[in-house]
Amino acid sequence: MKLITAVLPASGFERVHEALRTLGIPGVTVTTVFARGVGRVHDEVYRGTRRRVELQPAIRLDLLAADADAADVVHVIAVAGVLGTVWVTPVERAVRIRTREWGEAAL
Amino acid sequence: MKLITAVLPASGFERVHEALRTLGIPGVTVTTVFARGVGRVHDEVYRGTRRRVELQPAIRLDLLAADADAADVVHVIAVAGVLGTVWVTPVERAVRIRTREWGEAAL
Amino acid sequence: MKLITAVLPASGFERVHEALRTLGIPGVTVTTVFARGVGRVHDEVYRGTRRRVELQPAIRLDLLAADADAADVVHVIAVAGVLGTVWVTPVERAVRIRTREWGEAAL
Amino acid sequence: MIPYPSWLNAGDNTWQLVAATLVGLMSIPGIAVLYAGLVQRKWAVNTMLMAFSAFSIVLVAWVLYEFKMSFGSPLHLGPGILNSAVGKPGTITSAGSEIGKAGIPLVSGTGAMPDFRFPQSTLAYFQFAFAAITPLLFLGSVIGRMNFKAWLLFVPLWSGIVYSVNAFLLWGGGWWAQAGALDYSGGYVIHLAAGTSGFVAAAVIGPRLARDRAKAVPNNLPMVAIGAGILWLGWNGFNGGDMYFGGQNAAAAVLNTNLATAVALLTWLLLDMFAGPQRKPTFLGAINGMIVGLVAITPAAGFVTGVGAILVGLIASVIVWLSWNKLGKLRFMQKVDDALGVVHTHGVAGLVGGLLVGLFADPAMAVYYNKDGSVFSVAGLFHGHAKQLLLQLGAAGTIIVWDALMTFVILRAIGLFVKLRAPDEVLEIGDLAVHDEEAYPSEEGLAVVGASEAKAAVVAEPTTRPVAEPAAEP
Amino acid sequence: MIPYPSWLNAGDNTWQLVAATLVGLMSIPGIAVLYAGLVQRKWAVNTMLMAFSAFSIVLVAWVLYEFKMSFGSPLHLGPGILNSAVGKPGTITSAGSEIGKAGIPLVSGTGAMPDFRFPQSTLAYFQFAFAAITPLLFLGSVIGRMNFKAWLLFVPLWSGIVYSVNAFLLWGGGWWAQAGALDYSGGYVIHLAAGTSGFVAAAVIGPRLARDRAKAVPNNLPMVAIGAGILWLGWNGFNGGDMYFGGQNAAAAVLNTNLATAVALLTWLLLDMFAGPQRKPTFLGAINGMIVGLVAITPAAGFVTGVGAILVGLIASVIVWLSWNKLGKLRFMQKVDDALGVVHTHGVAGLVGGLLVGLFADPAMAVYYNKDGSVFSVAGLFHGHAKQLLLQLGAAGTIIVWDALMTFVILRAIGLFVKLRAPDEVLEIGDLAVHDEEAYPSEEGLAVVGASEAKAAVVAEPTTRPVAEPAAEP
Amino acid sequence: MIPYPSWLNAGDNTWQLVAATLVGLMSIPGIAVLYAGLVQRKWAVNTMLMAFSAFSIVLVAWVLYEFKMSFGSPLHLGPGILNSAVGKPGTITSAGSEIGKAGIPLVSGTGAMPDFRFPQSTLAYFQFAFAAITPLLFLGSVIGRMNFKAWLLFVPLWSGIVYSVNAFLLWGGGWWAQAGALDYSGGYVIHLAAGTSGFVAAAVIGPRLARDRAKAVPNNLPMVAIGAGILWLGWNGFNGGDMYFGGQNAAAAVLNTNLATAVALLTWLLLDMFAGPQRKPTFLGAINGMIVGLVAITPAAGFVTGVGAILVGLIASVIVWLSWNKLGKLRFMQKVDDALGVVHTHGVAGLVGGLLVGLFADPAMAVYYNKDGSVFSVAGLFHGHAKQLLLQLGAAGTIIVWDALMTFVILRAIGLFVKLRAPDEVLEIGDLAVHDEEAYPSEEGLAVVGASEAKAAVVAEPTTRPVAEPAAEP
Ligand SMILES: Nc1ncnc2c1ncn2[C@@H]1O[C@H](COP(=O)(O)OP(=O)(O)O)[C@@H](O)[C@H]1O
Ligand SMILES: Nc1ncnc2c1ncn2[C@@H]1O[C@H](COP(=O)(O)OP(=O)(O)O)[C@@H](O)[C@H]1O
Ligand SMILES: Nc1ncnc2c1ncn2[C@@H]1O[C@H](COP(=O)(O)OP(=O)(O)O)[C@@H](O)[C@H]1O
Repeated sequence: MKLITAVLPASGFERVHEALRTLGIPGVTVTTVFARGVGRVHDEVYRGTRRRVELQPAIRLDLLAADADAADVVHVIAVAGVLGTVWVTPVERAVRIRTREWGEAAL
Repeated sequence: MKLITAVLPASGFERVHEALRTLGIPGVTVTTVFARGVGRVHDEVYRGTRRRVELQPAIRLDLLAADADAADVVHVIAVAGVLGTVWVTPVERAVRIRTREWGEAAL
Repeated sequence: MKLITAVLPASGFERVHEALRTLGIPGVTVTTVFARGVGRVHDEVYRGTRRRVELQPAIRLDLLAADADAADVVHVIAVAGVLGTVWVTPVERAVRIRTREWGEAAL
Repeated sequence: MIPYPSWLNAGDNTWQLVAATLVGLMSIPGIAVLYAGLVQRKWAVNTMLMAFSAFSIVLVAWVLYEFKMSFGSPLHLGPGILNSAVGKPGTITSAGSEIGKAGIPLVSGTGAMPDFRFPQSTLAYFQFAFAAITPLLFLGSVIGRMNFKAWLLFVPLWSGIVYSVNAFLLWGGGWWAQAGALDYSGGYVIHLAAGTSGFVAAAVIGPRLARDRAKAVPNNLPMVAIGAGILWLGWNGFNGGDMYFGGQNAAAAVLNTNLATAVALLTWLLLDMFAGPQRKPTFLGAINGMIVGLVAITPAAGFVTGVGAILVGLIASVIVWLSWNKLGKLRFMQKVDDALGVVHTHGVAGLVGGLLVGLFADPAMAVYYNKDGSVFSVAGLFHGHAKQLLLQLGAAGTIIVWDALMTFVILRAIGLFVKLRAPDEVLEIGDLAVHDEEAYPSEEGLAVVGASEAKAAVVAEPTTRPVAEPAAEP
Repeated sequence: MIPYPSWLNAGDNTWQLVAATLVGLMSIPGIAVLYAGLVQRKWAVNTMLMAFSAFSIVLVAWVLYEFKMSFGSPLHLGPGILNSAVGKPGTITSAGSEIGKAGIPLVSGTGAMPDFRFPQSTLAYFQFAFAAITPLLFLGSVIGRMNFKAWLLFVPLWSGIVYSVNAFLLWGGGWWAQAGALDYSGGYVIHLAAGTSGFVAAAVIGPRLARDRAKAVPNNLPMVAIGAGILWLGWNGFNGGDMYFGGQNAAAAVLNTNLATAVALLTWLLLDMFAGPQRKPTFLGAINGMIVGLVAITPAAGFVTGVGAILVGLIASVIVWLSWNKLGKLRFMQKVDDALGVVHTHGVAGLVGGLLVGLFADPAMAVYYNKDGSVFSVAGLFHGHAKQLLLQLGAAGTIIVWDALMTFVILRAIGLFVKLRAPDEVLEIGDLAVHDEEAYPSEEGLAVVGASEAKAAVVAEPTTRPVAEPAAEP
Repeated sequence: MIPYPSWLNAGDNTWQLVAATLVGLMSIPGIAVLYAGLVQRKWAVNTMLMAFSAFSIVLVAWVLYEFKMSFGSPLHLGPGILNSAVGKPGTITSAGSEIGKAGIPLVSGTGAMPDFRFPQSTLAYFQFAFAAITPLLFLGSVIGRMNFKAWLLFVPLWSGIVYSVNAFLLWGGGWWAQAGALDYSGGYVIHLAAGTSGFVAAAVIGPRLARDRAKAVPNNLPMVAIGAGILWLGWNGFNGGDMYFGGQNAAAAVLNTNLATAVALLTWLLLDMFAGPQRKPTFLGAINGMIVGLVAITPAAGFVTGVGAILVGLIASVIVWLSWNKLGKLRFMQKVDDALGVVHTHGVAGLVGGLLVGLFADPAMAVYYNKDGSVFSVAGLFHGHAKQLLLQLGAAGTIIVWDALMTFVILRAIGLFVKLRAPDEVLEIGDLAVHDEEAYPSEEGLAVVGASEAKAAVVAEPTTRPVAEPAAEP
């Protein structure tokens, strides 16, 4: 089983999320994060004092996938997205608490 | 060493957190995330315009555990929780910055 | 490739971030989390009712590094930081969406 | 051509309308956002909607039957207090009752006060503002679990049955007014009433969810500051308007009100700093002190001197601080979930203020003047009129018993038809379950889904790629 | 020494200044924060700055040319309506026009009303507050895409060309006033005008980004409550001030305004609960109802009795609820992106209110009195004066046509020099792109970087280690 | 029976009380939330509590000794200015001093102005509102590090020693008033004083933490808008009340105030757009401009014509914009951490406004009238009275020197007993350390722990499982 994590610009996130739904991925955990390169670097100026804001709000997406599906999911995200990064880490086991299902059945 | 990640409904989180404390787990990192299936799917209606909110606020819990303890921790979480998902990923090394302790001593 | 995750007190974060920039690490994902031990345990008292707040706001930092660099990055974080924890997990593959670069080229 | 009849004085009419507007602002947005900031985030919308709708309901009830019940001709229901406990219901929606000269049958023309110098619509609107704020105050006792429909029924019933009797007895020339009990502008009629009814209602309706009680932190203190500031300054109209003229007593009432409030705020602040459990000054403590001062001076505002006002502020703040921090922690009091502590800051404070009138009322504080130059004023125990304290006690007892009893009866009666509490699964969620709205909506939740019709547009939106592209340049 | 001349009455002057201040508060902060809370978070700053700057621009235009165009001597442009459609432009910045007695050439001294009892600066400031709120109202139609510079140009042009004609025709003694059309305090001049112009402007400028329209949820409902509360009570000045005296009709107008508003709020609430798609009471629905009540009673406030006010509130709320929930969902209406629905809550409500004056105006509601004791008042269809309804229709038609046309022309003209819309990449980002500011700035973003000069200091700050250290003790 | 004595005019009394209430609202909630929105999130509660407590402290000081020091009989301390620099301290809490006719010994009955038409409590309350807002203004200079206890001591001392002298010299009939220096409603007494004292206090107390200065972004711009809107419209009372009557000059002062403010806001906006570093209109810039306009017109409001008001707004806005953006960036100015820049928007703006009175004061602007029909008014350099400019300079110098010196002395004296700064580890944390409260409390932190007594209940709560269950159905 794999954990696929993607950091995406907020504005491009809908497309990716939609694509994943089409693929039939039900569970996904979404976190709002700050990242670089996902938006225009800009300044904020309050009362004449300028401050550079290099990290922009972004969306982090974590989802578990069976080993066999992982490559597909990454591909889908990479195609649907415009900017951002995706990475894959190995998962040793997963449990869906409600049903107490283990392993890939828990997805 | 393992990283155990759980995504739980906000309302069930206290029970899990309490159970972990009883187990003597000191360190835990808590993130507020959005997840599906952890709350009732509902609509928000502002000024007559209805919008479906499928992802509800949830709590993500990350904690490091020694290889030997990982199964217990997962079990505790699964028993104390009602809904949500838990998964386990391998960790290669960990450092507690204050003491510069490495490995399982850092937990 | 490795994923290096650090949980740091908000006030010490600038130093670590600055150190990483000096090291030339461009991409980093920052999440605001709640953690224990990263700040003073304090009480909040509203209208005479006291409540203990044991988890303080903290900063979580995720960054991908090539296998060869991982140890250095961890070292830099541990030296620049004052409190907090760092851990390293293996990553199987990474993609930079814009360029479709795979693997370490994506960093 | 002249703009208005000769009995009308534009200065007095203006003062009264301004005072009424200030009292209105105390409710909307004052109390609405004060309470919205104090409740849990998940109940802010519910709280505000209850406030806005109660304000509206009371006005409709007021013009249709309640004003006449509070300030009209007495309904003779029996001997003694029953002979003049409430007025005959009736409407005030005709042209005549809007532009004719104001009058209260049992008060005007009896020599108890000078003739009004403004029209009936001014009197009706001014008094409406008081009637409206009362349910909003005790809303603080029942938020976080009361069924919204039950609220919509409770307000007109409570206002018609309970408030109108309070007002008639003390202000409409009813039994207690005839006996000589005093309430300058509502320490009893409004605040003691709100504290009592709120506490009983909280008991009848039952507590919030245990989880909510444990986690009930406020959500927005600057919002509380806005409400508190409007309350304080709005109280210039609340107490300043009850002389019914823009005269010297109105000005003294305003100054005294501010003085008692300042003293009470500072007293609470210092108690928190030097006697409180955490020995720290707190903003919400100061606001509690402020409210206590405002409430306690209300029955006394124009009857006492500046010294009296300082003492009222000091004494009330100490007593309510103890009531809040000691009495309120007792097991007995904890059983009743008076969510925002209205029983302390309004009930106890109003009662203390009302009794202190019986001590401090100073005959040198002229309310009106007789033609011969002598003054109309009142005296308390410290100025040789011990009976006043008894009168104040008696009136307080009447209000407490009547309000507690009828609040209980009305709620039980409503409970026969409508659930008083929202179901637990609704309480778990709060605003979103009751109103499909939340206080601080986030687009993040939606970014994640989007409205179904809109989704296609968004996903296919052609601007996404080109717009995002330049961001990647550096 | 005397403080003021004998033609001046301090009571009336005070009422008028207070009324003006209340109307001013409705704009700033009222509308500014009502709208700031209702728009998407990313547009809150832009919305507020547009409100504050329009308020300022209108005042400058007002004293330099617009007051005279609205209330000065007529400019004879031709026959019929052209003979008295607008006044001659001129300034009112001299000492004489500030402290001299107020006057409207075509109205004062013609026997249409009593002499003013306050100075010209009072009249000018009072009427300014109305002129200023009008662009702020239709700002709700165009937020989220209008180019800020275009707004700065649009406001003085629209106010000078459109608003002054509206005001002159109905209030400055112009053609429709002479014919007998009625608008107590701006149902047509202000609200119908705002609804019409806002809708046309929204059409000309084009819709917001599709993504924004889909995700446009409000960001702060307590902020909306503050704005709404100030609007409601501020309306006491809005409608109470238009008798120009602190008299009986002012008081009746205040009571009627509140009554219609309460009824309209409750009507919308009940419609939402029992006929709405989700069958739930909503806070923003209640606020919509409130605004509809306020707007609909505006043209009628002092002309109708309490019964009339209740009917106006009821009828207007039902009609606008239908307009909002049914008409507004039609494909045709969806094409024009009237962001906050100003065309419904102000346009339709103002029109309905104006027409209902033609039905309910009651001659028993004295506005002024003649020396012989007879009253000056007006009558509608239900009181035997059918023609009034026609007059109301005619005036409405004039306003709609003129305002729609000129709004279109002015915007097209501005569009020749300045882009009416901000570019799409700016719209994607919102406040941060337009103003380098956001509504709720977060230090997290900055913690992450820090200002360049400051960074060195921060990173090197010697306190960091020792201060953080004790935190690790437990 | 009559409501009030014949020397009292309800219109004038109402105007004065309303003006006082408006000024009170400017402090609470106005300044409190304006500053709470502008400071870092971690200091919002501290800022608000400092505002509410200072407001209270000043009132207590005011009635116990300060009013008499500002407006009572002179204390003869020596020759020249010392002969009439401050009044004899005394209380105003007796019945007589509340309901008796108002009077200022050195002014009333000297022919300098007409007799007051309201009671002493009105005068005392009105002037209190000015005394109270002054420390709130310079609070903006010292937030983010001042020890709360030191603040509680500083306010009554500063108010008693510094403010009362300022007020006596210019308004209480003191030396500068006798010499002919003018300050219509506090450009010097309040704003120049606040700017000067704030700057000195910021220097004495020392800067905020370097990390805080670097990251000090505002936290809530809509909150700022609320405060700003209340300030603007509240200023109608601030400047409108200083004629002490509801007359023509009050109305002119109101119009001029708004006019100067509108011009100053637009000037700053345009400077930001066309000369600012980022060439963008900013909301907080506009608010700065607004405050500058309000402050600068304050000393001039009823003395200048509309043209004068426009020029005051324009000139002051340009000068303060330069002061803010150029002077303020100099190393020297950066050393003193005047957190919200009070020295620019109040100090410089008040000074510029005061000097411009010496240029623009127009004798045609009647303040009062003599019985013979001639007017009482004042003239500046451009109207042939060059000496006025010198008087204005002299008075400004006196205020600056006295206020700077005494602020320094008072703080050093307090510093002997109490730390002026909170310790660094407290500053690191902010509100939570000082008050155990934060501005926007989050339940997330608590969800995580819960109160110890409550925890058992929560964990064991039987509803959790069943309630959560249905959520899993789909
Ligand atoms: N494959 C997954 N990857 C990431 N997160 C997941 C995954 N499956 C579940 N989750 C997280 O756990 C939450 C609950 O999971 P779900 O399987 O829907 O539980 P249930 O079936 O009990 O409702 C999801 O909303 C999601 O946040
Ligand atoms: N086992 C763990 N799993 C997940 N997060 C951890 C773990 N141990 C520590 N952390 C994170 O790091 C933070 C600081 O760790 P801690 O070991 O308490 O450091 P210190 O002992 O220096 O205070 C914790 O609050 C937590 O968020
Ligand atoms: N090495 C990394 N570790 C963690 N997150 C990363 C890493 N590289 C990129 N990211 C995340 O993805 C975002 C976009 O990545 P980036 O490589 O800058 O994309 P692009 O070059 O297309 O702008 C970054 O802001 C960061 O949040």
